[in-house]
Amino acid sequence: MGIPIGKLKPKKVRKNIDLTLWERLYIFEIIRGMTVTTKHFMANLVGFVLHAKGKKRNIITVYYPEEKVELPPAYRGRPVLVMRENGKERCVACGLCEKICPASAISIIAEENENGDRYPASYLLDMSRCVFCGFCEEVCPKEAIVMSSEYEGLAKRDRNDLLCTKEMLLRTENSVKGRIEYIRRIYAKCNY
Amino acid sequence: MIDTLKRKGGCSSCGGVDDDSRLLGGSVILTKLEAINNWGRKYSFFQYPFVTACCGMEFMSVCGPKYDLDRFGAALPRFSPRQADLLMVVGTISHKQAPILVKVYNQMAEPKWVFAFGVCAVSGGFYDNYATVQGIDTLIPVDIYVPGCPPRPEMVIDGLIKLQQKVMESRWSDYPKGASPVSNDK
Amino acid sequence: MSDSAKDLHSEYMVINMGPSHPVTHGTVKFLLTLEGETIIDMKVDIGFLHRGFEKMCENGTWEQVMPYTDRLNYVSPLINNVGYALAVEKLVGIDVPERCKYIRVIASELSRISDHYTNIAAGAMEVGGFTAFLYFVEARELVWDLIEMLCGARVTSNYVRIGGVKSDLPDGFKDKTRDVFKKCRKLWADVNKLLTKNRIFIDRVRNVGIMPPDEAIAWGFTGPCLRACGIPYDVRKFHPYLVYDQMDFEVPVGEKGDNFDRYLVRMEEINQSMRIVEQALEKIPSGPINVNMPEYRWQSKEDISTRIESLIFHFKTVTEGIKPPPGEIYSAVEGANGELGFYLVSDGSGKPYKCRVRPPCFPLTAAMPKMVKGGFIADIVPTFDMINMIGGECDR
Amino acid sequence: MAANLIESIVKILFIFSVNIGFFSPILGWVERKQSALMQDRVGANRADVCGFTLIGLFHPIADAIKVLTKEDFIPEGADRLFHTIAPFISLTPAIITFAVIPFGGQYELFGHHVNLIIADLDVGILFVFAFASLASFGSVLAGWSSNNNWSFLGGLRASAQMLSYEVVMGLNIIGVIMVYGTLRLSQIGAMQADFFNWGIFLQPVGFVLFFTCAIAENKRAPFDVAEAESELVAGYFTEYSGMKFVMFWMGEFLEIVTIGALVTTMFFGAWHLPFVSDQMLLNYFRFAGPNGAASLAIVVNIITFFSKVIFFIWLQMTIRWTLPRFRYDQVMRLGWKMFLPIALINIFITGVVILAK
Amino acid sequence: MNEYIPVLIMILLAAATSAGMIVATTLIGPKKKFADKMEPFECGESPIVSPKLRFSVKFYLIALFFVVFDIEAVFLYPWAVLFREMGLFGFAEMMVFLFILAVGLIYVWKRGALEWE
Amino acid sequence: MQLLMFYIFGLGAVLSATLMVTNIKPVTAAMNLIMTMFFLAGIYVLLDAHLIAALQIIVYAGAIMVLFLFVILLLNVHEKEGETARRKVVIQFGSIAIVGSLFIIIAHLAVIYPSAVKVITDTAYEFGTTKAVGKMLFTDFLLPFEIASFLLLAAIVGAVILAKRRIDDSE
Amino acid sequence: MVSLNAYLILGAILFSIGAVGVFTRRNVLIIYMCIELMLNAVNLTFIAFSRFLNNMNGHVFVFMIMTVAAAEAAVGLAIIISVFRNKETIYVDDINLSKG
Amino acid sequence: MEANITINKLKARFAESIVDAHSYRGDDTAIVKKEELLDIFIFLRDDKELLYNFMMDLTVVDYLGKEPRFEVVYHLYSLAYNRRVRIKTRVSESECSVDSIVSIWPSANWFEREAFDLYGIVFKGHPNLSRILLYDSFQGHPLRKDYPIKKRQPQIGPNNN
Ligand code: SF4
Ligand code: SF4
Ligand code: SF4
Repeated sequence: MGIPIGKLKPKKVRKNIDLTLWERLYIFEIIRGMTVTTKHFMANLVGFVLHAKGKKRNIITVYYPEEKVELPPAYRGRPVLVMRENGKERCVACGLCEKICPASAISIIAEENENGDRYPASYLLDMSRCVFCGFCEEVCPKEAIVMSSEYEGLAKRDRNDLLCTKEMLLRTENSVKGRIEYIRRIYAKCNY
Repeated sequence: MIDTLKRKGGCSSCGGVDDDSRLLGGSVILTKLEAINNWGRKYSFFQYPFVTACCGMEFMSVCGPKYDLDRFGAALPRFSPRQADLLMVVGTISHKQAPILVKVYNQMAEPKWVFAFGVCAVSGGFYDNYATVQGIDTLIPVDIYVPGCPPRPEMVIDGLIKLQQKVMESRWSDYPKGASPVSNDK
Repeated sequence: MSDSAKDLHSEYMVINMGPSHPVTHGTVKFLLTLEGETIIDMKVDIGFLHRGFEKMCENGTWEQVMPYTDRLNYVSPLINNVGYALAVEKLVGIDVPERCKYIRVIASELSRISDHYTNIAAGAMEVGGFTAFLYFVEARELVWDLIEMLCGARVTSNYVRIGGVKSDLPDGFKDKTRDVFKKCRKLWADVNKLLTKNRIFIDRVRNVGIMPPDEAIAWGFTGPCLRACGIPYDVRKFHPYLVYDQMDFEVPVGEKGDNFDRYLVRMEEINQSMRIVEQALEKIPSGPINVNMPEYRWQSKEDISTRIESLIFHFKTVTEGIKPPPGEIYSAVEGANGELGFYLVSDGSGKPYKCRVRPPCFPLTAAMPKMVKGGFIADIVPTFDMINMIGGECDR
Repeated sequence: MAANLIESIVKILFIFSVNIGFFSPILGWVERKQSALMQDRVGANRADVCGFTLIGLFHPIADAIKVLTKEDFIPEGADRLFHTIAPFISLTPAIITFAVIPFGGQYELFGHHVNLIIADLDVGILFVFAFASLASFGSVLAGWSSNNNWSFLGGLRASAQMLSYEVVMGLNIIGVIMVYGTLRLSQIGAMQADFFNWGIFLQPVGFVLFFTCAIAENKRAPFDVAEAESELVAGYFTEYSGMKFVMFWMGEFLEIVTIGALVTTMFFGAWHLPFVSDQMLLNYFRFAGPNGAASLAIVVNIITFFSKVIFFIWLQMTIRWTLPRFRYDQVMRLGWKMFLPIALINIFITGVVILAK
Repeated sequence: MNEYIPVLIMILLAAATSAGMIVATTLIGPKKKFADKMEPFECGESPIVSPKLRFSVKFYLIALFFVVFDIEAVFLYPWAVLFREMGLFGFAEMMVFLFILAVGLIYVWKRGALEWE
Repeated sequence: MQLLMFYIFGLGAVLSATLMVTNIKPVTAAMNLIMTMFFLAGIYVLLDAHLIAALQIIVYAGAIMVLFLFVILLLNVHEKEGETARRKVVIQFGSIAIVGSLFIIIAHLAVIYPSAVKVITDTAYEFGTTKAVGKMLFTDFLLPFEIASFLLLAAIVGAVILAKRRIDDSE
Repeated sequence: MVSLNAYLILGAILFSIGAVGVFTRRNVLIIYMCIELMLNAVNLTFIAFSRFLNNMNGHVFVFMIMTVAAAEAAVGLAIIISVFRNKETIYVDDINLSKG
Repeated sequence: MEANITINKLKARFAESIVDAHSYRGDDTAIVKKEELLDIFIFLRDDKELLYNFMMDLTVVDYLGKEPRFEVVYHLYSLAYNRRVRIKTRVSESECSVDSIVSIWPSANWFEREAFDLYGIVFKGHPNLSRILLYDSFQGHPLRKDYPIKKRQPQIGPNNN
C-alpha cells in the first residue's frame, strides 16, 4: 500500500515563476492583467448592449425573479407531502421521517381512521429547522414525503410563519411527479 | 416544542414612536417624502456581512456573478457597522459569537435591518445543543427570515425582495427602532 | 534599554482583529500587539463556530452524522462525506462496489476543485483582487452546477452513504463535465494571468508566512500547506483509498513554504483534480452503487415497497441505526486542506460512541502566530487566506 | 467686468454641475457597472421610478437619499469638531481643484473673449497641488479624531502615503513644466495643438509616473492601503456613517475626475483632437458664421476634453478592479525608492534632451 | 488679481456644498445613542487600548522628507518655467542643487530611514 | 472690493491667529494656524504675489503644518489642565480685546492717512509671477539659492540623526 | 485701494499675537507655532513692501524664509522629539536643558 | 510482521509501561501508562526505525462508568516509513491529568487545549492551558458523557432557553 516517500516524483510548481526583469517592472504585467479584464468587459458590454430579447445572454447572471435557472432533477428543495387522488396525504404516520430527521424538524401525531389505517392527524414541519438533507424522503416507505423543487416563498417576516402544517405541505401527485420518478430511479433495485 | 416555536419572532415592531410625526403622518407631502425615502433605502442596502459558517459559501455565490445581489443595489459590503444598513447574519451563531453579534448590531447606525440567512441564523438549525444560539431573534430583532441550509441564492433574493417590501411599508416613526438597546449582559 | 517601555518607538498598540473582521471570516480572533505596523505578538482565539459537532454525532445514529459532516469543511463537503463513510465502512469492515468508488472519487475531486477555487478566490479578494475573486466564484458556480446535478444540493450535499452513495451519476454528466471544465480552464487561465506573474501579487505573498519543512511537520501541517514546503505528503498517494491508485495524477510541491507556494500548489491541484475527474469518468465501470447489506445500507425503495422483510429491516435500521461492531478505527482521506482523519469508536450500539475528526486546519491555524510574527498587519491577510482556515472544520 | 463675472459664473456652474451633478453620482454607478461587466455580472439595475430602471441609473439617487437619512454618528471619545470637519476638508479641495483646469480653448464669442477655464492662474498646476496637499489633512484628522484603532492606523497610512506621493508627483511634473515652460494649464493645453507635441510623446515616463502617483495620492486601488478593507476594516473612515462617509467617497470620485482632467491636459492634448487645432476647427465651422463657429468649436472642445477624461476615468476604474493591493511598506518603498529617483533622473534627462536640441 | 475672483466663488461654493451636506445629514438622520453603540468599533469587541497613543517616529521622518523635498520641488518650479531661457547655465545651477539634495536622499536611504523595519 | 477682501482676510487671519494662541489643544491650535496661513495666502493674492500665495499653502499649510501635526500626534501629550486653564482666561480676554481693538482702530487710521511710502499701483503684468520670481532667484540670488540646498541637506541630516538616534542606540 | 500701512499693521498685529503666544504659552509646540506665525507676519511685510515698491526682491526673501522655516521646523521638531524622549514633557517649565 | 514493528519495538523497550496492544482493522494501537508517556513519545519520534514525526491527532474518549474513566488518544504518523500508530493512555477522573507533549510536538499545543476545554483533562506542563473552543465563563466540559447536550450556559441575554 502506498508509495514510500522516496519514490514519489512530485511536480515542482515554482520552477519557472522567477520573474524576468520585464515582469518585475510592474507595468507590463499590469497591462496583461488589464487586457484580461478589458476583454471580459468588452465582451460583456457587447453582449449586454446587443442582447436581443429572448436570446440567451452570454453573461452568466440570472435575472432571478424574472428568469429562473433550470434545476437538475436531483435538486432538493423543501420537503412536501404527496397527496392521494382523494385529497388525503399518502403518509401513514409511520414516524420514520420523524425519527431520521437530524434536525427534529418533523413532528407527527398519528391517529387511526375509521378503516383502521394510520394517518397523521397533525404533521408539522418546522421549516426554520429543516436542513434540506433529504433523509425524510429517503427513508419514507410510502413515497409520501418528497423533496420538491420549491424554493420560492420561503422567506418570511416572522419565524412562526415557517412552521408548516400538513395543509401547507400537501402537493398533488402531479406537481411532484418528476421527483417521485427520480427517487424511484435512484433508489431502484439495480443500484444495490 | 410547538410552544417554543410559537414564540414571538423578533421585536421589530416600532419602539420610540414620535407623536409629532404621528400627527403629521396624514399629510400628503409627508407620505410622499416617506415613500421617496423608503424607495431610496430599499434600493441601497449597504450590508454588513456577518458571515460565520457554511452559509457564507452561498453568500459568496449570491454576491457572485451568477446571482449578483448587486442588481438590487445590495452588494456593497461595508465592514464598518456605522455604514451598513443591513446586517446579514450568515451562518451559525454560537454562544461565543453571540455578544459580538449583539455588539455589531448595537453599533450599527439607524436605520438598520437584520436578515437571518440560513436555518442556523433563523433557529439554530439542527445544531440544537450547548454551543449554538437557537435563532438570532433571541438576541436581536430580525426583519426577515430565510430558511434553507444554506438557502439557495434565489431564496436569498426572494428574501431581499420581501425585505424591500417591508421597507416600503415602513414609516418615519419606525426609526429609530427598538425601545432600548439590545442588552449584552454576559 | 532599560527604559525602553517609555521609549517613543515602543508604544504598542493592542488591537482585536476579528472576530467580525473581513479577513477573519467571523470565525477567529487575532489579538495583535503592534508596533506601528509590525506584529510583535499575536494570540489566536478560535471557537466562534464551535457547534458541538461531536456531541451532535454522539446523539444521532451513524447515518444521521452524514449531514453534520457536510458542514465541517463546508467548502468541500463531499470529501468529508467520503471520509466519514470510509471510516464507518472500515469500522464495519465492508467494501463498496467499484462504481461507487469511482463516483466517490469524482465527487471528492469536484469538491476539492471548488474548495481550491474558493480559497484562491478569497485570497485574491482579500489582497484586493476582486475581479479574480469573482472569476473563480464564477468557475465555482459552474462546478457547483455539476455537484448539484449529482447530489441535489449546491453546498451541503449529504450525498455519500455508509456503504454506497445516494444516487448514480445523472445522465449527461460526462458531457456536462466536459463543458464545465472547458469554461473553468478558461477562467483559470484568466486568473493565472491576473495573479501568478503579477508583481504586486507576488510581492504580497512571496516570502510571507514562511514555514520551513521540519517545523511544518512538527506543527502538524498537512495538505497543500505541507506540500508547499516541498514535502509531497498526500494521503491519496501514501495511503491510497478508493481508486486513487489507479488514477494518474501528480502531487505538486513548492519550495519555500511561503504563501506563494501555497497558492501555486493549489492552482496546480485544481488542474490535477480535473485530470482525475476526467480519468474517472472515462474508466468508470457500470454496476451497483450501494452494498446490498440491509443491516448497513437502507434498502432500495422497490424492495421496501414489495418485500415485507425488507420493510421490517428498514424500520429497524432507520429507528435504531446501523450497528457496527465495537471497536475503534482511524481512517484518513486527503481533505482539501490536508489529512482529514476520522477516529471512530463504536460500542456496538446504533450511535457513535465517539466520532472525532482530525481537522486539518486546526494545526494550521495554531501556527498562524509563528508565521506572521515580525511581519506587517497586511501579511496576516494572505497568510490566513492561504492556510484556508475553515471555521466549521477548525471549531467543529 | 460684469461680462467677465457672468462668464465665470456660467463656467463655474457648468463645472459644478458636471462634477457634483454628473460625475460624482454617475461615477458610483460607473464603478459598479463597470466592475460588474468586468466580472461577468450585471450590476445594479433594479431601482425603478415608475417602472423605468434605466440600466440602474437610479441607484446612485437611491444611495443619496438613503445616505442623507442615515444616522449621523460620532463615537464616544472622538473629537467632535475634527470628526465633523474631516470629511469637509477631504471633499472641498477636490471640488476646488477643477477651477484651474481648462476644458477648451480661447474664442471670441459675440465680441467677448471667452476662455474655457474657470481661473487661468499663473500658478496653475501649483494651485492644484496646494489644494491637494490640504486634502491629506482630511484623512489624518479623520483617522485621529475617531478614537478608533483601525481609523488611527488608516489615517496614519493615508497621510504618510499621500505625503510621499505628493513629493514624487511634484517632482515629476517638473519635466512637463520644463517642456512647456509654463505653469499655466491653459497654455500647456494650447501648446499641444500639434499632435506630436502631446505630453505623452515628450514625457512618456512622466506620464506613467504622474498617473500612478495620482492614483496613489487618491488612495485608489492598488494603493488603497489606507482604507484596505481586508486589513483595516474601513481605514480612516471606519467610524463615519451616512453622508459624512459618502463625502470621502465623493472626494475620491471627484479626484478621479480631476486626475483624468489633469492627465488629459498635460499629456493627452487637452481639448484638442489629434491633428486638429482650434483654428482648424473654426475653419471647419466657418459656415455657421463667426459666433456659430466659435460656439460649435467650444462644444467640440468640451466634448473632446470630457471624452478623454472619461477614458481616463475608465482606465482608472479598470486598474482598480484588476489589481491586487500593495502592502503598505511596498507602497512607501515604491514611492521613495523607485519613483523619486526616476523622477529626478527624468528631470535630468529632460534637461539634457532639451538642451541638446 | 481679477482671475482669482472665480476661484473665490468656487471655494465658497465648494465649501457651502460640503458644509451643506454635513449640516443636512446631521439634521435629517435619526439619532439613537447608548453606551454600546458609542463605543468605537473594533470587530465586535471592546477596544483594549485607546488609539491615542504615540506612533512610530517613522511617520515623522516621512513628513520630514516630504517637507524637504517639497521645498526642493518649490525651487524647481520657477526653474523649470525659466529653463529654456536660462540654458546650460541654469541647468548646471540646478544640477548642483539637485546633487546636494540627492546626497541627502542617499544619506537617508543608507541610514535606513526609508525602511519599514 | 479689494478693501473688503482685505478686511475679510485680515480679520480672518487675526481671529484664527488669536484662536491658535489661546487654544489649549495643540491640534486645534495647528488647525487654526493653517487657517491663518490660508488667509495670508489670500492677502498675498491681493498683493499680486501669486507664486508666493501658492507656496504659502503648499509649503506652510501643506508641508510644515503636516510636520507639526505629526509631531503633535506623535508626542500626544495630555494637556496640563490646571496650568492651561489658569492661563486660558487671561490670554483669551487679554489678547483678543487688545489686539482686536488695535487692529480695527489702526487699520482705519491707516486707510485714512496716506502712507509715507510712495505707492505704486500699476505694476507690470509680470509682477509676482513664477517667471519673475524665478528670474530674480536664479540670477541675483544665485548664491542663497545654492546655500538653501545645503541648508536643506543639513536639515535632513540633522533631523534624521536627532530623530533616529534612539533607534540605533537601542539596537 | 488698501494702503501699505494697512498691510504693515496687519503684519504687526500678527507678529504681536505670535509674540504674546511665545511669552504666555508653555507648550513648546505651540510656542513653535507662534514662531511660525511671527515668520509669517514678517513675510507679509516683505510682500507688502515689495508690492508697493515694485521690487520683487521681497518675494525672493520670502522664498528663502520659507526654506529656512521648513528647515527650522524639521530640526526644531526633531529636537523637541528628542527632548521629549528624555524628559517626557513638552512644557518649557519642565524642560531645563542645563540639567541634561 | 512488518506492520507490527512499532508495537514490537515499544514492547521491547518499555515492557512494563505497555498495558495492552492490538491491531484492530490494521490500526496499531498501544495502551501505555501515563507516567512514561513522554519517554515513549520521544522514543517514537527519535528512533531511527520509527521516526514518528507527525503528531496527527490528540483526543480523549470518555468511558463513563468505567475506571479509569478517560482515555487520551494520540495518533502518530511517520512520514519516512509511512506508518501510523495509535497510543492511548488512561486517565482516571479523580486524577485528571497527563503530561503535556508540547515540548515534543508543537502541534500538540492546541490539541491539548481543546482536550482540556471539552473534557477537562489537565495537561501538566502546558504553556497556556486555557479554553480554546468555548468561552472562558463556560462551566463544565461539554463532551463528557454526563454533560447534557442541551444544557445551555447563561452567556447571552435573558431569552435563551
Ligand atoms: S429534509 Fe432533512 S431536515 Fe428537512 S425535514 Fe427532511 S429529514 Fe428533516
Ligand atoms: S416516513 Fe413517510 S409515511 Fe412515514 S411518517 Fe414520514 S412521511 Fe409519513
Ligand atoms: S444554515 Fe446550514 S449551511 Fe447555513 S450555517 Fe447553518 S448549517 Fe451551515
